[in-house]
Formats: sequence, C-alpha cells, structure tokens
Amino acid sequence: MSLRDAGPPVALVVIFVVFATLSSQFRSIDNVQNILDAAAVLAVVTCGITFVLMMGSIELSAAGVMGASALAVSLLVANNRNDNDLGLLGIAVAILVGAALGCVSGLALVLLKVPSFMVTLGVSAIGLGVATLLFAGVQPNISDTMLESWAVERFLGFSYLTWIAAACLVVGWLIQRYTRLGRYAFAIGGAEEVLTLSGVKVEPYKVAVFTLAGAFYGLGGVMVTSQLGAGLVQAGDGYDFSAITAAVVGGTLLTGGRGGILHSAVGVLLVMVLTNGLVQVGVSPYWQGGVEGLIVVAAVAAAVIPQRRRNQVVK
Amino acid sequence: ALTGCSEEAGGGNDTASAGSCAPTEVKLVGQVRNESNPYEASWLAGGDAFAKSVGLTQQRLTYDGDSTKQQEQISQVLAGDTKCLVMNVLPNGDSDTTPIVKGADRAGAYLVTQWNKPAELKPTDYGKWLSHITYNGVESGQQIGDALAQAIGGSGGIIALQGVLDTAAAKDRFAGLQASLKKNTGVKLLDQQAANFSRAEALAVTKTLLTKHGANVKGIWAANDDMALGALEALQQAGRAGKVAVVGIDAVPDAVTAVKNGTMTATVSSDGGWQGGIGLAIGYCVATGKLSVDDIAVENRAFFAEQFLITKDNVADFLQPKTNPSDFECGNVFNRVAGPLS
Amino acid sequence: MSVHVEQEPTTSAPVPVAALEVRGLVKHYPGVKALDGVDLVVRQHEVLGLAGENGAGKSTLLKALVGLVRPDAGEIYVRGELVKLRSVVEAADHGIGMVFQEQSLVPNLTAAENIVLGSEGAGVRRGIYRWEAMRRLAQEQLDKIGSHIDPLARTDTLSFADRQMVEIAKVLRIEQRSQHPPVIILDEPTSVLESKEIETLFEQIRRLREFASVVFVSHRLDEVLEVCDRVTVLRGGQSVGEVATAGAVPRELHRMMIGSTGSDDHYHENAAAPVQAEQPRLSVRGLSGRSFRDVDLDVAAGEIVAIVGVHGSGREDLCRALFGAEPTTAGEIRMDGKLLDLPGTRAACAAGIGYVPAERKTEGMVGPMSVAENMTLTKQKARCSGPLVAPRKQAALVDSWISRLSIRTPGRDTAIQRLSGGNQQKVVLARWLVGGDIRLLLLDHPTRGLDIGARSEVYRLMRELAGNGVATVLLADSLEEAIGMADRILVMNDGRVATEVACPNGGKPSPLDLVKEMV
Amino acid sequence: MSTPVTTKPAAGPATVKGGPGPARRLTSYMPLIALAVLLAALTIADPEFLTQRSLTAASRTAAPLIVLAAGATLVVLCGGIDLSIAALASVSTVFLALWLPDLGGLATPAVVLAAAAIGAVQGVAHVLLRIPSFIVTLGGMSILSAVALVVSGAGTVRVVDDSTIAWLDLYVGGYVPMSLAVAIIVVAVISVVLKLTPLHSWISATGYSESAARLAGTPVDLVKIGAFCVSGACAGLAAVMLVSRQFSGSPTMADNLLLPAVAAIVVGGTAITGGHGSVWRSLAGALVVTLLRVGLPIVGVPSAYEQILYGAIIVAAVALTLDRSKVLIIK
Ligand SMILES: Nc1ncnc2c1ncn2[C@@H]1O[C@H](COP(=O)(O)OP(=O)(O)OP(=O)(O)O)[C@@H](O)[C@H]1O
Ligand SMILES: Nc1ncnc2c1ncn2[C@@H]1O[C@H](COP(=O)(O)OP(=O)(O)OP(=O)(O)O)[C@@H](O)[C@H]1O
Ligand SMILES: [Mg+2]
Ligand SMILES: [Mg+2]
Repeated sequence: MSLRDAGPPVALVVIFVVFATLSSQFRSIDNVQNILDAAAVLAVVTCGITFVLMMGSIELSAAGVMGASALAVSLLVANNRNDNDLGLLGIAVAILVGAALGCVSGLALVLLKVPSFMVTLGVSAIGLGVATLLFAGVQPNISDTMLESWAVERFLGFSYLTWIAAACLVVGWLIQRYTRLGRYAFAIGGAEEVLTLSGVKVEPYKVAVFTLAGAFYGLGGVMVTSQLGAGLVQAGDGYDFSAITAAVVGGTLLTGGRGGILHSAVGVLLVMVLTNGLVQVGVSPYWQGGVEGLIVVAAVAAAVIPQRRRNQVVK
Repeated sequence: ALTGCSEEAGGGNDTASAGSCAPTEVKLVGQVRNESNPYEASWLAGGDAFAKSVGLTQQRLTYDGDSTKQQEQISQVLAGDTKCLVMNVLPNGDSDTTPIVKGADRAGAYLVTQWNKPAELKPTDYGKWLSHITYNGVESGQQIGDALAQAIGGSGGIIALQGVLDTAAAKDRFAGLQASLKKNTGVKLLDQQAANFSRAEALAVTKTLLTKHGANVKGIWAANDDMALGALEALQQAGRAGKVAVVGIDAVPDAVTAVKNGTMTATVSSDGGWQGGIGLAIGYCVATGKLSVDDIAVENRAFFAEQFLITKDNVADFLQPKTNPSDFECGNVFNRVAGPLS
Repeated sequence: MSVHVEQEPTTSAPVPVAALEVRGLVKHYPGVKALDGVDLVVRQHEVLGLAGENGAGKSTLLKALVGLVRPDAGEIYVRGELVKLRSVVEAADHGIGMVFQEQSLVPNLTAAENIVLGSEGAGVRRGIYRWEAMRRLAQEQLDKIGSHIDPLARTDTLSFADRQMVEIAKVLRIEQRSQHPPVIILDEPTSVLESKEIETLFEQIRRLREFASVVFVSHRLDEVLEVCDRVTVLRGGQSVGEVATAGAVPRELHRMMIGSTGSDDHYHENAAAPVQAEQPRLSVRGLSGRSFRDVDLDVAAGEIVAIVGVHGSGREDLCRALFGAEPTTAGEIRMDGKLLDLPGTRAACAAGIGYVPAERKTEGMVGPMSVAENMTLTKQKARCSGPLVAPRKQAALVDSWISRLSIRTPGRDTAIQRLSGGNQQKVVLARWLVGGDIRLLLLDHPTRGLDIGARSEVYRLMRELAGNGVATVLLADSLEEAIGMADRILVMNDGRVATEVACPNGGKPSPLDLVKEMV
Repeated sequence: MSTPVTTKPAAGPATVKGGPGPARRLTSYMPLIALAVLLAALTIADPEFLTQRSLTAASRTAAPLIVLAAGATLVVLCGGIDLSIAALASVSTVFLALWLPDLGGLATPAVVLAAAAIGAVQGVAHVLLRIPSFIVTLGGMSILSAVALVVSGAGTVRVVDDSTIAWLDLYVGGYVPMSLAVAIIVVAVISVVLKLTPLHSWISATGYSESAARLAGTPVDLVKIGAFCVSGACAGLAAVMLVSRQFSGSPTMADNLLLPAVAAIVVGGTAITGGHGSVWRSLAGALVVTLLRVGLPIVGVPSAYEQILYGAIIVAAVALTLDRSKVLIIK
C-alpha cells in the first residue's frame, strides 16, 4: 500500500481512538467482538459490490437479491412453511439464486447495453418481487439447526458468520489478485477500450463479475436469514447504499480502476465503528444518521487529500 | 340518507345518493403498504374474505411504504368510476390522511381509514369518510410496559426500541411506555434507539445496546413485534436468551408463538384480518343502504378498536385468528369499538 | 532523384508472395470517404513506410488491417490468401499486430500484464495468474527491445516513452501467436518519443525486419526515409504512389503527399517578426511548483520562447502552472506588469493566456461535441450577442476559421472525435484565436501528430500571431522545431532553468549545444 | 513514371451540414415512443385507464417527480449525481409547513431559495473537498433527513391555511393540472436557458470531459455548483407541490422519490456518465416512471408481479431510449 492508500486506515484508527476515549464500553472486548459480528453481512455484500465498482459500474441490486435469496433459503432448509430440509444444499441453491439474478444484471448490461445503474435497480425490483411471491403472506421461520447456529455459535470469540465473512474477504482478495476475472475487472475499470483493442472480449467478464457479486449478495441474504431466524423480504434493506458507502470510504473509486477488497474491508469497519460508536456514546437517535453522514463525508475528504492531483477529475 | 357530494369533480354526472348502490355495483379497494409482511398480508386476506362473502372481489393495492406512491394510486383510483367505490386504506403516515380524505370526499367515494390520522381531522366533518379505526397506542405501550415491569420483578433496567420516529404509532406507544415508567418507579429506562419497526435493525441495535449496558439490561420494550423478534435473536446470539424479558405489540403469529413458548413476555393483539375486512364492510353496508351514515354514532366515526394484552395466560385464545364472518354483518360492524378516539 | 515505381500489376519476374496485400479498399464515414480504393503491398522482410497528410486515411487503413474497421469494399490478402478480418484476435491469428496511434495500455495494470494482455500463455493457467511466469514472459519481450523497466511496475507510473516501449513489447507477442512471419504495424510510434528512444526503436525495427514485415507511419519524413525500405503515399484515401527510400529526400515525399512542393522555408523564418517589446508581456519570477523550482522567465510581445528539456525536466508542469492548471508554491506571474491571480484557469483565460495541451484526446478536446462547440468553448463572447448564443454569428465565425486553417471536416456540426488528429489539433488551436484577444499562447507539443503540411501551417500561424504581438511559449516536438521557431530557447534541467540561448535568425545554435545542457 | 498529381488544396470549408439522419432523429424521440407504448399497453390491459380524468390524475401526480428529475438532470449532465434531492424535498416540506403561517405567500419563494442554497452548499463541498458527488450527496441525504426529523419534532407539520399554495391544485383550462403546467414551465425555462446561452456547451463539456473543459477555461466549478443549486431549487419547488397536495409537511414525505427520479432521468435517455441528455428527456422519463408506478397496480397487476414488471419494463425502456452513438462505453 502506498501513501495514497493510507487515508482510510488512518481515518479508521482516528475514529476508533476518538470513540474509545469517549466511551469505556466502546473499547471493551465485548464491543469489539460485537462490531466485527455486526460487520459480517455488510462485509460479504461489500465484497461483491467492490468487484462491480472496480469495473466502474454501479450496483444497486443488493436489496432485491438478498431478499430473494433470504426467502429461498428459508423455504429450502427446515422451516415452518413446508417440509423441505435441504440443509447445506438449500444454502447453496439460495446462493445460486443470487448468482442467477446477478447474471441477469450482467447479461442485461452487455446485451441490452443499458447502464448498470438502471439494470441493477431493475433487478433489485425483480428480486423483491420474487421474494414477495415466495413469501406468500406467511413468514417462513427456519428451524435448521446448522443455519441457526451460524449466528449463535462462536469460534475464538467470534460468531461463525464473522468467520464466513473473513473467508469471503480472503477469497475475494485471492480472486482480485490471482485470477484473470479479478484482474480484468480491475482493468475494465482502468481502460475498457484497451482490452477490446487487445482482443479481450470484455462482455463475458462483465457478466461473470455481476454473477460473482450476485453470489456474494446471495450469501449475504443467507447470513441475514441465519441472524434473524426467518426469511424476510426486507433482508437486504439498506445494504445497497451502505455497501457502496463502505467501499468508497475504503478508497474504491466509483469511476473504477482503483481500490479493492482490502480497501473495502477497511471501509466496512469504518462504517460499523461509526454506527456502533454513535450508539455507544449516546448520540440522539434523531441525529445519528446526520452525524454519520457528516463523518463519512469528512472521512472521504480527509482520505483524498494525499491523492489530490493536478487537474484531477472528480465526478 | 346523505346526498352525495359528487357534483364537484368525480362521481359521474348523476348525483347518486348514498346507499343507492346495488350490491354488485360496489367496487372494493383495499390499500396497505406491502404484501411482504405477515400483518399486512393478513389484512389483504381479510379484505378478500369479506369481498368473497358478498360476491365481490377486492382490488388490492400496495405502495411499498412510499407516501407519494400511495397518493398517486389513490388519485388514480379516484379518477375512475367512484360512484360506488369503497376504500379501506392504511395511510402511510399522518400526513397522508388529509389528501386521501379530501380526494375521496371530492370524488364521492366511501372511505374508511385506519391507524394514522392527524388529530384535527375528523370524519364527522365529511359525508362519506365513514370511520377511522385505530388501536390505542398509548394504552398498548403502557400495557406491555407494565407487563415488562412485572416480568422483571418491578425493578431493573430496560431498553426501548422505537419505531419509525415520525409516525403516530411510534410516538403513542412510546408515550405509553413513559406513562408506565412513571408508575413503575423501580424500572429504569437505560437507553432508547430507533430501529424503524425493522427486525434486522432491531437485531443490530439490540446487540450494541447489550454490550453497552451489559447485565444491567433486564428487559426490552419494543414498539412492535418485528423488533421484539429481532431483539430475541440478538439475545440468543449474545447468549442471554431467556434471561431478558421482551415485549412487543401487534400479535404477529411468530410473536404469539413466542409468547406461548415463554420466550416473549407479552404482546398486544391487533387483528389484521379483521381490519382488512371491517373497513370494506362498513363501506359496503353504507353504500348498499343497509346502514346510514346518520345512524352511525359519532363515537363510532373515529374509534379505538378492542385490543388485548396477550400473555402466557391467555395466549391460547389467540393462536388462531378469531375473525369470523358475523363480525362483518352490518349490524355488527361496530362490535369491537373500545371507545372513541380521544 | 528517387525512383517512382508505378502502381500497376506487373507480370514480370515472379516475386515472392507479399506478406500482406490490399486491393481497392473502401471505407465511408458519414460525409467522408476515408478510404477510396486503396492498394497496398507489404512484402516479406521489409519495412514499409506509409506517408500522407492528416486525414489521408492511414489510420483507417491500418485499422482495417487489424480488423477494427470493416471496409465497405475491397480485399485483404495475407500471404496470398484472401481473408476477412473481423477482430483484433483474428488479425493476430494471421500474424498481424498493431501499435495504435493513441496509446492503448491499461493504466492500472502492471507493464507485464499489459504486455501479455489477451494472450497470456503460460502467464495464466485456467484463469489463475502465475505472476512469476508472467513477469518472465514480459521480461523476455522487454529484453528484446532493450528496455529496462520493471515488468511489475504499474503502467501509470511509467513515463510516456516507457509506455511506448511497453506497447512495442506487447505487439511483439505476435511472434508467439502465429507460425508465419508476422506483420507489425506501427502507427506514429515516434511522435511521443525522444531522439534517443527513437534510435532504440529504429534498431528494433531493423531487427524485426529479419523475421517480420513492418509498416511504419510517421509525419517526420526524415524518419520515414531513414528506417523504411519503401514508402507508399496516401492521399485522399487513395494510394498515389510509392518511393524507394534509397537516396530519396523528404521534399519528394512531400510533393506526392500534398500534390505540390512545400516551401523550402519550413519554419517560415523569413516571416519572423522583430520582437517589439519594451516591457515583457509575460514576466515570471521565482516560480516554484511540484516539479520545477525558482524559474525566471520573460516573454515579450511577439516573441517565441521555446523551452527544451528531457522528460522530467519540469517544463510541462511549468507550462501548466503558467495557465493556472497546476499549483505553485512560490513566485509570481505577471502579465503586462499585472499580477496574475492563479491558480484557476479562468483567471489565465481572462488575462488572454491560451494553452494547448499535449494530450489532445483527453485534455485538448471534448470528443463528442461538435467542431463548432469545441472551437468556441473558451471564447464564448465571440459567438454570442449579449448573453445569448447567436447561431448565425457562430456559424460564420466557425466557418471562417475552418477555411482559414484548412480544417478538414464534413461540417461544423461534426463531432470533433471523427476528425483526423491533425484537424483536431487545428480546431483546438483555433479555440484560442476565435476571440481575437489572445496575448500569450502556451503551446505544449502543438505539432504532435501533424503532417508536414499541417505543421507548416501551424508554424505560419505562430509567426502570424507573433507578428500581431502574441507572445508564445513553445514546448517543441523536436529540437529542430525549437531552434527553427524560437527567438530564444530556455533549457530546463531537473526543474531549473539551466541556461538561456539566444536564437535569432541567422544565428541559430546547433542542436548539440542544447543537448549538452539538457542532460 | 510518377503518379498523377493534381493540386488539391486541403478541403475548404465543408458545406455538408451534418444534420441528424432519420435514425438519429428517431432516437431522440425514443422517450416519447416509450411513453406511448406504455400507455397503449396499460390501455389494453384495462381500457378504463385511457380516460381524460385518469390521464389528468396521472399528470398531476407526475408533477413533483418531473420537477425533481429536471433539476437533478443538470447535475447528471455535469457528470455527477445528486442523491440528496428527495431528502432535500422532504426537509423543504417541513420548512414550508412551518413557515407558511408567518410568511404566507413569501414562504414558497423562501423555501425554494433555501433549498437552492442547500444545494449550492453541497456543490461547494463537492468542488472544494474534491470528493465524489455520490458521497457528498449521500452524506447530505442523511444530514438533511436528520435535520428534517429534528426540525419537525419527528412528526407531521400540518398546514392549516394553505391558501397561498392552493393555486397549485387548480386546473388550467379545466383539464391541465396547474402543478403539471408549472413543471412544464420549469423544464421549458431550463432548456431554453441552456439552449440560448453558453451554459449548454459548458455543461456538456464538463460532463463529457472535465479535464478538457477545465483546460479550455470553462468555469467548471461554477457550472457544477450552479447545477447543484438548480437541483436544490427544483427539490424545493417539488416540495411546494407536495405540500399543496398533502396539506402538510413531513420529514420523510419525499424520501421515496429518489430512485424514481433517478430512474426518470435514465429512462429519458440521459447518460448517467454525463454530457449527453436533456431535461425534456427527463420529463418524458418521469411520465413513464409515474405510469409504471400507478398504472401497474391500477390495471390489476398483483403486488409481487408488479415489482417484477416494473424492474423489467424500466430496463427495457432504457434499452430503447439511450442514444448509444453518444455514449460509447456503457458502464
Ligand atoms: N470513426 C470515424 N468516424 C468518422 N470519420 C472518421 C472516423 N475515423 C476516421 N474518420 C475520417 O476518415 C478520414 C481518415 O482518417 P484517418 O484517421 O485514417 O487519417 P490519418 O491519415 O491517420 O490522419 P493522421 O495523420 O491525422 O492520423 C478522416 O477524414 C477522418 O475524419
Ligand atoms: N458514423 C460513425 N461515427 C463514428 N464511428 C463510426 C461511424 N460509422 C462507423 N464508425 C466506426 O467504424 C467501425 C465500423 O463501423 P460499422 O458501422 O461499419 O460496423 P458495425 O456496424 O460496428 O459492425 P457490425 O454491425 O458488424 O457489428 C466502428 O467501430 C465504428 O466505431
Ligand atoms: Mg492516423
Ligand atoms: Mg488519424
């Protein structure tokens, strides 16, 4: 990491230290565990979004995809609505549902040539519609012990979900660093037309990246279901924008070609530390959103100071 | 009977007088936020059931909790044939009721609203706004507050999960909690956070509050059952399930089950299926002339519906929805009035 | 005198089959016939030059050879076999590869990745990167051209010239791809290189000839004659003849390109106006910025001052700083004695300063906008009456400049990105002139990519402007250009002004004198 | 010997006027075509949908969205995005409701000015701090929501005397809702100003290539701040329309209009990457989005399928309307 990447980690440390001095509960081991546990789902979703942002596209389908996969998984594992008890297979199918919806986004992008902003907004609506269809008026509650245990059982002090998120980060990092898919996603954000000139067909990679992102959201939906013990249509509410915020706060550029999983991990922690810290120091619920917005803007502003270049373009 | 006030914009060219509609002419519209939660799904189902019982169908509208979309749909519905239109509407927030009422009034449609309405707006000032039905949020907030206090033995710290801050339901219920706290002096409100009636948000907030206040938390007061269920999950994940009392409002099926299992202390009934049917029933009765607006008692034009505190003792009565067709007969539509809106 | 070979089908001695042959290629764009029946033969093991003025159709022809442009008519034969090239990959499979006129590297990838991009070979197995293998592959390519850059450096950290080397290393991967001797196309590879780098490149081209055919495009005709065996000349989308380079002189080529002999006086030195200043128009004192320190500079009205220096000498940043596009840390800039309130390009524009950036495509022009809009972007007043745009006034203004600068465009409403590079540059220049209030022009490589005729026109324009009292700072494309045009030359070295050389008509310094100071 | 050489001077001023071909002209009407197709489809699904009263209601409904989208279009044309418009409109409804009793008729201009100022502040933050507009306005969105919540006391602020804004509920000529007329006037004014002044060049140049625009001396920063300012003012005006319709202000009233507004812009065919597009397109886009929002449920599409259809149709609409000759790379 060069100096120009140092901004977000520094901001993270500063914000952590500030909250730690303000509140003794904040710096307790319990709370640090809590922050990491709470970050799990956001981290997984952000993993997915990061790849899309790296390509310079934008991705707003997380809410819909997560809703669909949450309903799917809750109806496939042991639950109160039907007799299914597919266990891990059910989870895999739910992730596939996510991947399929992601694939739809990617295909619409490259085949219809519709900007990702709109495509993913549309797919989000489709995902929510599918979820509502599956929901059919009765809340599916899961009774699958394994899925339930993910949120409850702990290993080395952290819940299984947190470890799953950590694994996703590692996998994401490996994909980004060591696979053609990851490097091409990065390159597409840098100069898509050059890839074409070099004889690379970018379309399959774009579809693959959206599919990968969809799979991550699918997993996110499963994780939310594990946490809530029920499949909610609203499982992914708000994750679309908070994941983009996390990625950008971490230093990923919305114009593509810069950033990555590690950046996003820092961004996720920053956002979670902030949400948690504001509650811990007792900021009024009325103001929390506002203060958070202010700090995010300030953090990004501080983080870009070392990167200010001549004639820099900011969109 | 009243003469319709449809000569302004809507209602077609004939000044149809109230009560002149043939039963088959009546058009039933039920509108709620969405179909993706059990409560509102049961509301629409109740509406369907009633419509079926009178040989009609209900037009189901949902607006995703989006105020503007609700208004857009209402004005579109009112732009159609409104002569025998009956609407049973859940306004998204207090501010949404006024335009709905004014629009329906202008178009001459029969309207029943539920839950949200500004205090100054009164059905008695309008001809075809037949009734406004709600549950007494202050009372329910207080009831579960008291139940919580009792469950933790009258003393100890509790945390409160608030609903969407700018809704009347959230405010009333929280006011009820405060009243309860005044009474139960041993109970201390450690913290209160908004979790926006959402299960997921409640989970996250509760976890944070649990680490913040640790073992001091003896009880959790939630402004609705969804949040209470989220809090239950948080307790389980924190390894404190069963050690902290949880209360909510709404009596969604999962909460009732939780009360039965003893994981939740109390909830308060509100009967979505009945709400979905009753609004249409009142409108239908008036539109077909079986009931006259003038005959509806003033205290029934805006009323609190009966609600019950559900605890382990009486939970058995609430395991099955207990709406029955006779509730919707024109003579019985005001059976569940618990008192006029104060 | 050179020999002109007729372009007619010969039935004489059986020549070895051509590496590449093009017959009657036609390509229409709306309003333009970019190619109008071009014929071209590239023999095996030769370096073929392609000459022609801006917009003659060189790039279009070459893009057709790598499958990027689909011709409307005509045939392409590779080693005697008729082919249809539909993509770069297909062209590569036939052994044809190209270095594009505009740089085409992915800036945020490493040099190694760029080199192997699209045909990673052992560098990627089953979608998994083998960084070490990839580095080795890239190193092999770089070694071939004697470049010493680190293959794992990010491309955007490399200098312009190094990036060009990476492009050449990349195109040489064709060797691995095809069993046949490859055809390697270089579209203006030298326009961004320094003389030393050009020498390396030429050695490389000569080496390539051993096993490949090379097509080479440059507007520097002396270069073309130096490195090529044969030159085909294009004009108006047609091949108008060819020249064997042995003993040929640039003028000959030039005549074929434009249809008449250009003036001997390339730099229009006769037209040089006497510098007429008591007080300097631009006066810079102690200016420091990110990559330059303590620069003093005076430019008088009507004077052309060239700044020369190697890459990294800071002259480019200095030039931008004068325009307010780059922050300064110390020093002051005065126009006609008045202190300039920089940074901020608005203040500079208001003071009558104009700037023509080197990177035309990304910084000089707004591609999708029309010629007219690009031309009037800065001097809005010139096309307005009051606060409103006056369409008639704009049309007349733009048309008059189109004809004055002989800009080749289907019309003023054509998107500028559809023009050839030279014509784009003229539009960018015109942008500063349409207001009639220009006082100081900062020209960063204004003739990069321009053909000899267009160049000559730009030089004449510079002279004319100087005659009208415009002061000019020139970052020249070559030392010759600097010497030819300037009244005075500043040599920059490592961010400082190393020396100042007077450069009056008749008393021009030699390039060697300058080079000594530059390094 | 040598090839024929004719003296052919570089082409003089080309006289070909590169007017748009029929295909190109068709693309510029695509938003209207999409609108017509949608309307036809809805009418087929439910013949009652195509009545004058129904259309009047739909157009009245669309007015705030049109205004909101028109303002934000300018920001999008500059290459940015304004995610705060909905929250800004919400807070403006609160301000309006609070100010109406004291200011009366002056409350409307006051709110529009205040909203414009807030928009400008965000523009300044974006330009000076050099952070992406996405983030600035996302932050702005949460800050404004918090302000709205606090200022309103987390509740609805009722408007008792709405006489000074009630004119928005009138009908021009009996059929055309006043709010729609105002929305069209706003769109017309913005496009006429853009068309007749250098602003259009400046905005497109900024949107297509900010660095080139800056080096051409375009006042890029001012243009951007101006765009945010107009976007804010439009949010304020939309708020006035909402209050006149709702008879109250509420801290979350317009929040849900954000995505529809952005959808309206994109459906209109404006490039989300900047440069290419127009406010007229957003007007058509807003009508399409409104028809989808109200039309689908009204013609009886069930809730779940409504969302699926909405998603699919909106993507299809953009596929129709986007002029790909102007937007080379689709991100
Ligand atoms: N994509 C395009 N669309 C429309 N016209 C084009 C396009 N590309 C090239 N042209 C036109 O075709 C003609 C030939 O252009 P080309 O780029 O081949 O010229 P060139 O000889 O390479 O010029 P230069 O020396 O400036 O690079 C020019 O008139 C140009 O305007
Ligand atoms: N009017 C034009 N403006 C700009 N570029 C053009 C224009 N026409 C063609 N080109 C360029 O020329 C190339 C070939 O275009 P052409 O339209 O002939 O084929 P195409 O339609 O892209 O091919 P296909 O239909 O087989 O995919 C394209 O890459 C395009 O960029
Ligand atoms: Mg060329
Ligand atoms: Mg060219």
